[in-house]
Amino acid sequence: MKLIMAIIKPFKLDEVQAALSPLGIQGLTVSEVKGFGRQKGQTEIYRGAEYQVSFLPKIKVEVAVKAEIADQVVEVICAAAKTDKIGDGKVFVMDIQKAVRIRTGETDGDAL
Amino acid sequence: MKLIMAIIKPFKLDEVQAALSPLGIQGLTVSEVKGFGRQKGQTEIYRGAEYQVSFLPKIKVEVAVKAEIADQVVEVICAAAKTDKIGDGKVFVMDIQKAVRIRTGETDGDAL
Amino acid sequence: MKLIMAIIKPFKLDEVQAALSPLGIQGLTVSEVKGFGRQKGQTEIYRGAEYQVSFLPKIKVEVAVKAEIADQVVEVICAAAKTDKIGDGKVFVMDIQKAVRIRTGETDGDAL
Amino acid sequence: MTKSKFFAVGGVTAALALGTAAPAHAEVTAETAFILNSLSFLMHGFLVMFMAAGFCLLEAGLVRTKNTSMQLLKNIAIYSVAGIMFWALGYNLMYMDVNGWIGSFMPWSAADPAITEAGFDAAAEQGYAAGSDWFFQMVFVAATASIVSGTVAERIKLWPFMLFTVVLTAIIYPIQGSWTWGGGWLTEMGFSDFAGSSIVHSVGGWAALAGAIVLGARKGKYGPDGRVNPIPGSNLPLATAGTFILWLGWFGFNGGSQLAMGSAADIRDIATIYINTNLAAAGGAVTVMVLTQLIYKKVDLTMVLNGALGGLVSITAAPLTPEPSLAIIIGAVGGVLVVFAVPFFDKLKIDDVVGALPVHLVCGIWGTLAVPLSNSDASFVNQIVGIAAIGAFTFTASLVVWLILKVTVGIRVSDEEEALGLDKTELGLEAYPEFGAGSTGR
Amino acid sequence: MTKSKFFAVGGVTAALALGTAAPAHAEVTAETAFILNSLSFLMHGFLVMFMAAGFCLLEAGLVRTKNTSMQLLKNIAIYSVAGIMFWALGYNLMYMDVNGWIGSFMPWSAADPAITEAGFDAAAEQGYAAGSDWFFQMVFVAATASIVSGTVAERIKLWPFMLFTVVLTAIIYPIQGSWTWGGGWLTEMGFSDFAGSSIVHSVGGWAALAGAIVLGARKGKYGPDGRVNPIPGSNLPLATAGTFILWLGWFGFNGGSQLAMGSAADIRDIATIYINTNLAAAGGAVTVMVLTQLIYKKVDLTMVLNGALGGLVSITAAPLTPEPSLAIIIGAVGGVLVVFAVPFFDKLKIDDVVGALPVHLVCGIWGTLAVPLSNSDASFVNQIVGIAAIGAFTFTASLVVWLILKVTVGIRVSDEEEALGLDKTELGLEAYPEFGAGSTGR
Amino acid sequence: MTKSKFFAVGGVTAALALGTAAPAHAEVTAETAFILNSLSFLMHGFLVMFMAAGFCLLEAGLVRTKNTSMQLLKNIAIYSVAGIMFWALGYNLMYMDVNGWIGSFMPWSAADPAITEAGFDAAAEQGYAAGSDWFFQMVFVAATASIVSGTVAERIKLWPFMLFTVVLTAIIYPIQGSWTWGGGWLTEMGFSDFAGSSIVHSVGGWAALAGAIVLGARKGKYGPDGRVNPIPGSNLPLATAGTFILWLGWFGFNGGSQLAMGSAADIRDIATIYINTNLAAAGGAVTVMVLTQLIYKKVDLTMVLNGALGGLVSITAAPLTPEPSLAIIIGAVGGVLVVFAVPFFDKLKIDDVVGALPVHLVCGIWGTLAVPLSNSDASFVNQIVGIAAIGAFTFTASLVVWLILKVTVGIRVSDEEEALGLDKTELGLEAYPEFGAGSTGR
Ligand SMILES: Nc1ncnc2c1ncn2[C@@H]1O[C@H](COP(=O)(O)OP(=O)(O)O)[C@@H](O)[C@H]1O
Ligand SMILES: Nc1ncnc2c1ncn2[C@@H]1O[C@H](COP(=O)(O)OP(=O)(O)O)[C@@H](O)[C@H]1O
Ligand SMILES: Nc1ncnc2c1ncn2[C@@H]1O[C@H](COP(=O)(O)OP(=O)(O)O)[C@@H](O)[C@H]1O
Repeated sequence: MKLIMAIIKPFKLDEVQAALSPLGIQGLTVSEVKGFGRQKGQTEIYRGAEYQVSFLPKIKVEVAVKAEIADQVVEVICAAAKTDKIGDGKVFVMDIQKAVRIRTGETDGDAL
Repeated sequence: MKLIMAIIKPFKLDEVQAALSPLGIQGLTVSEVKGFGRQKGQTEIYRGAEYQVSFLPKIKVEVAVKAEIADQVVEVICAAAKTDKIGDGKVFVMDIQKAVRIRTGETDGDAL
Repeated sequence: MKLIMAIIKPFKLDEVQAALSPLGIQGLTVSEVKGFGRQKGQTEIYRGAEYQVSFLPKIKVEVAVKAEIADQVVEVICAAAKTDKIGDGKVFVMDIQKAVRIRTGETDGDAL
Repeated sequence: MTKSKFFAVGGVTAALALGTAAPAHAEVTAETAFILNSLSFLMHGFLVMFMAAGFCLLEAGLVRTKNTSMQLLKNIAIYSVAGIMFWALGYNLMYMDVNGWIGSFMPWSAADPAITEAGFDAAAEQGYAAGSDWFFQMVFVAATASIVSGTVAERIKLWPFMLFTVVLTAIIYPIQGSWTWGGGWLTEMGFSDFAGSSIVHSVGGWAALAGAIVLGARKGKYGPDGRVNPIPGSNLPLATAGTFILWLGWFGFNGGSQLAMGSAADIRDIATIYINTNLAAAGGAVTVMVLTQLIYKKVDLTMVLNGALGGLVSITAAPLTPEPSLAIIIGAVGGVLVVFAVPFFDKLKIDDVVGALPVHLVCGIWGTLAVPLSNSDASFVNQIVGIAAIGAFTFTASLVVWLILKVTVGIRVSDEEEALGLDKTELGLEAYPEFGAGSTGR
Repeated sequence: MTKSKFFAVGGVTAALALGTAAPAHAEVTAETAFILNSLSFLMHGFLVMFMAAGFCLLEAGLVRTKNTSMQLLKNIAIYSVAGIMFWALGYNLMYMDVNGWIGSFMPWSAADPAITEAGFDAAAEQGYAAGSDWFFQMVFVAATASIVSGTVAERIKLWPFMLFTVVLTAIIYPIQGSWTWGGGWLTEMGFSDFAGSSIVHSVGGWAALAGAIVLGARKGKYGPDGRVNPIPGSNLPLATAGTFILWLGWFGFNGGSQLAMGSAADIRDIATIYINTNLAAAGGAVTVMVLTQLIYKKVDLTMVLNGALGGLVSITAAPLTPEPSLAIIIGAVGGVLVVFAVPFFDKLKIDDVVGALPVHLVCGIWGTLAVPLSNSDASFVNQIVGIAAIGAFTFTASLVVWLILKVTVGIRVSDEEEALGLDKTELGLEAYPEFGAGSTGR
Repeated sequence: MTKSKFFAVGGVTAALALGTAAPAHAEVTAETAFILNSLSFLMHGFLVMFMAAGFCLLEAGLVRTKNTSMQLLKNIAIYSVAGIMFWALGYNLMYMDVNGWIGSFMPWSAADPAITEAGFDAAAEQGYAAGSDWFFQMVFVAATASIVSGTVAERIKLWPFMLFTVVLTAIIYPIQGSWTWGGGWLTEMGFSDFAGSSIVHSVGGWAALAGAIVLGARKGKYGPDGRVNPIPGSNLPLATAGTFILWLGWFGFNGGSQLAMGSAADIRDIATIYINTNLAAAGGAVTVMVLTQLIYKKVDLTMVLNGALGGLVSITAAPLTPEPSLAIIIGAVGGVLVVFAVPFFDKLKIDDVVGALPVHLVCGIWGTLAVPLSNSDASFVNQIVGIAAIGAFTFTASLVVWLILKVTVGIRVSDEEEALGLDKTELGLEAYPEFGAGSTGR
């Protein structure tokens, strides 16, 4: 199994989630994060002093999937999250050794 | 070493934490996340219009442990977090190559 | 590639970020977490009743880097985040199988 | 007698008349009456002024976090601009030498013939300080403008909105106001609107409706299939605090519209107005609680807030004449209207962020229509003519202004700006920069 | 002289008497006095009305995020219901033809004999507009009901709570109120409670105490070992804003209870009341600051807020007669009581979410007991009899109502609903939907 | 005539004089005037009291989340302490037997010669209840103290700050106040400051300036290279609500400073004051909107709030005499000053968290200087002497007190405490414990 962790623009969440359904993905976990990257925040002025907003709001999506569909999931996420503008984010793929569904005790593939 | 990442119901956090102490686990890290899954949120009505709450509040617990107790830790978490109702969450286990305690520079097993 | 996950004290974030620039690291992702560990929160009193604050605010920094600089990055983070007081936090290193930059589709090393 | 703002210094006249007939020391002297009448304007005026804060918090609580700073800014700007424009133009257009349809074009200047070098002259024509009346009328126009900002929130550009506010407060509101409170043709005809269910509230509603139509709905509010996607307000304590402040301010709004406090009869009337105002609001709130429980199985706090305000707007056209029981009923009907009008406007895809149309437009019309129920001097026909005339003029004039603004400077931010929120794109300032910034998926 | 609400239109009478004896033009005419007395009711009444907002924000700030919307809703609902019930039943039960123990069962209807067809009749029996008095009394009963909602927060069902509010405002409060302010047996006996330390505040406290006992503590508040687990309030700016609003409103609460403003002596007394009210609140707040610093090594803001309110409640039974220094002391003792009563109720496992019992019940009793310190017409024995009678009646009646509600419709939400929060389960509406939703571990 | 608080019971005198000359029943009787004058103090006084809540919310909204509880606590503590100290010492030091430079050392005690056993005595020297005046003056001193807390926020220790407040309200403010409003040497010289642009606002500003200098800037506010690092306020709805409350309270602040309401001329003047106060605030707010748009390409809400307040402070020295157009201009200049003074103080590395120096100090000076523009009794030279004398005394005295506190008990928290936030380290209580706690990187 793989854990796919995607950092995306916040307003793209609904599209990403919608795009994953057809692949049979029934669950995912989302958190609010701040991203620092090539995309620079606007220079803002507060009470006459300029400052650079370096951390921008992003959404982190974590979804555990069977290894065989991992590549496809990554592609789908990228397609859905893309705006072609800087700051669209990244997708990282990691190994999961084990997964358990707490309610039933099912493990691995069945737990997802 | 293993990183155990558990997505649980928020009100189960205290019980999970309490259950881990006897195993000698002295640290863990918690974040607020929103989960999408089989458990559907209530249908709510706001100003006369219905909507589905699809993201439900969950807590993500991350705890790094020595490989040998990983299975036990997973079991304990599952037992403590279980309500037998849909939406109880998942536990994922991943490999950690290296761990460092920032304060002392201790590494790996000693760092946990 | 490696995913380096550091749990640090919140007010150390700016220093950690500044220390990483010289290594050519151009992006990282940050989240607010609560940490439970050896560092105990103050005993607080609210309306005449004592309680222990067991979860303390921490910042989680996640940064994906090429494997060859992983050790160096860990060292730099530790140096920048250190206050020598309990609760300075941990750094964990994990494997990443794959990384994609959503905007361009670049993968792995190029995606970071 | 129809209580129009133009004629209603009856209390003073009564006191003066009494001055000669009544037993010594029972009556109010002319100067004391002058003071008390003016005090009523000032005291009730500062209560109405506080309604600006009420509108501000109500609206700031019902928009999303990312548009909150903008909503705050617009509300303090509205109140500021309204005051300046009403001085520069509005007051005299509404009250000075009204020829039936319009007053004069010139800034207001205070003049108090009653106070001469030799002291107070009881024979001078007015029973109150001119400035106190100006102050009281000024805070009313600010209320009208505040209504608009709630409806068009979360997608309108700042400066075009401010331009609309200038026109509304300097020209549109005063012109229609002159027809009734300025002693113009509607008053002559017999139209009755004691404190402004139509003249203030539905006027704000009509201007807002025109704006909402020209502007279009927020992105994502209505699905392609006609589905309504609720967009919950971000801070309900703010919205509730705003509602309580508005409720408080309404004692000034309706009570001060008695326009006199210098006789026993006047203060008795003001007391009655307070009571009816309060009972109508209570009736509106309780009705919405019960109705939303019955219809939706859950009470909707935001609708209850709207319900209290709907009750207040409903009683505003005739807060003096109803019995307490009728006041409760008038407010309760307002509550019912709110419950049904909110989804109704959604069905029309008219996106009204804070519910200003149900509250101010719909209940404003209802309140004006309800006047004959308790006031035999009013007739349904006259009321309908007044409602229609005011509505037609205000809606048309507003529509023209909105359209001109749309084709010239543009009134709506880009889709991306809307997605990011006006706070970041228009102001560069978050309302709560330390949390809530990257709220999930919104 | 004991200042009871029933007798205290002395100012007017005095002015009228003066009317014949004093030098010409020095006195206040009867009609002017009528206006000023009524104005006092209305102005002070709107200040007390605003206390509803104060209670609302205070309570909304001291509950957890997940129960905030519910607390907002309950507070606006209480104020609405109280107004309607006091019209439908309460006022006449309290003030109309009181036979010593109870008044009449019928809705209130305004009647102002003082104002006849022929104008103002100085010989008519009342010195103020009947409606202004009704308004002032109505806002008092709303305050009583608001006290209860804070104590029983975070676990009570909405509708049973509303039913209790109906009974409290329509029946329980008015009946005991008739004993003193309605001129009943307690007034005859010589019990003195100027503005309601007992009649309003401890009555709210007794009703809340009964509710808290029947309802039980919030889950997790008390550990099995008797440990108290603090549950911090979620929004202290709201709680502080609420406290300031209550403090402001208290000038109306105590100042208006002079019941007259139509003579120099009355306005002087009102000024004294303002001063003492303010100093007692200040004394309470400062005392709690110092005490919590000494005892706990840290100042507890929520206790300081309670301390200011405790000072206010303490002075309420006699805000006119103390010297400034005594007012500070009375308030300071109130502060001390708050500091010790908060943990005391926790020791009894009586879970009072906002500290309403220490503030309103304990300080209400203290304030009533303290009357003889400055008022030689009052005696400790009479005060104790009054406190006990009011307490016994209110507590018993409330207990019965709560128990009936418990066994019939049930008053407490399920454990799961409590864990999820009332906002989601009872209202389906979060107070801050964009953040704070899934707050760590709560 | 220069309207000093000392002399300005002209209305009453006028009315009394009139009493003999004017036609029967046209004038106000002495007792009625007494009531109305006192009522003005009380009503306007409660509005000013509410400003304490305004300052509290404004400041709580402009600090970071981690220092919010502390700011709330300090504001309620200031208001409490100010009231007690002004009774214990301040009032008599300011108003009792002022020898030109200072009054008497003793607690205030009410005495109302006007009301004797025999009733109201029109010949007694004062035209109002002594207590009503005390109340009104007391709320002013609280405002002065509130100004300081905003500037020194986020780094000062609680108790040393409270000690400073004690000295400021008991000694520093009253002494300089005696020079003008106590009838001392500045009044004799011809200095004019109607409602306290200098006496209240710039005094607060000077005390704050001394504090900011002794205390130093917040860590991280100024980079080593002289860079200014903005530290955004955490809750702009609170800050905006606070500003609206201050605006409301200002009608009391300026209107009540007429010191009389017992004649037609007085109420006319109060009306004029309300109008000018409102227009100046509007002028300030609108000017800042336009200016920040032009200079920074984005409107800065926090500056607009400061601008409205700057306009209010600017008009405070002469709210009665300007024409409406001049009032707008005076306020607008206040707005311009705010826009340029905010970065100016930053350039000097004087860290003023909420902008109290631009608003209260700079605009206070400007407002005092502007008096001769509309008031021919005032001269620029006299105004400058007054500004300088008040400034020199207040700044020096404050500096000494701050320095003594610094070297004895210490006034600043440790760097670590500052980083963690005062709420946790000094109070052990978070303002919003369920969210915002570990805000990113701050
Ligand atoms: N090396 C990295 N490790 C972790 N997160 C990263 C890394 N680089 C970028 N990110 C995340 O991706 C987001 C987008 O990256 P950025 O460089 O701004 O633009 P782009 O996605 O177009 O390359 C950042 O805001 C950050 O959250
Ligand atoms: N494939 C997945 N990857 C990541 N998180 C998941 C995945 N599936 C479920 N989750 C998380 O687990 C939570 C519970 O899952 P859900 O399907 O609702 O019920 P259950 O735990 O009973 O299977 C979800 O809210 C989500 O946070
Ligand atoms: N085993 C663990 N797994 C995950 N996070 C941990 C673990 N142990 C500690 N942490 C995190 O590191 C933080 C600091 O740990 P703590 O034991 O308090 O002090 P120190 O860093 O000095 O060892 C904790 O607050 C927690 O967030």
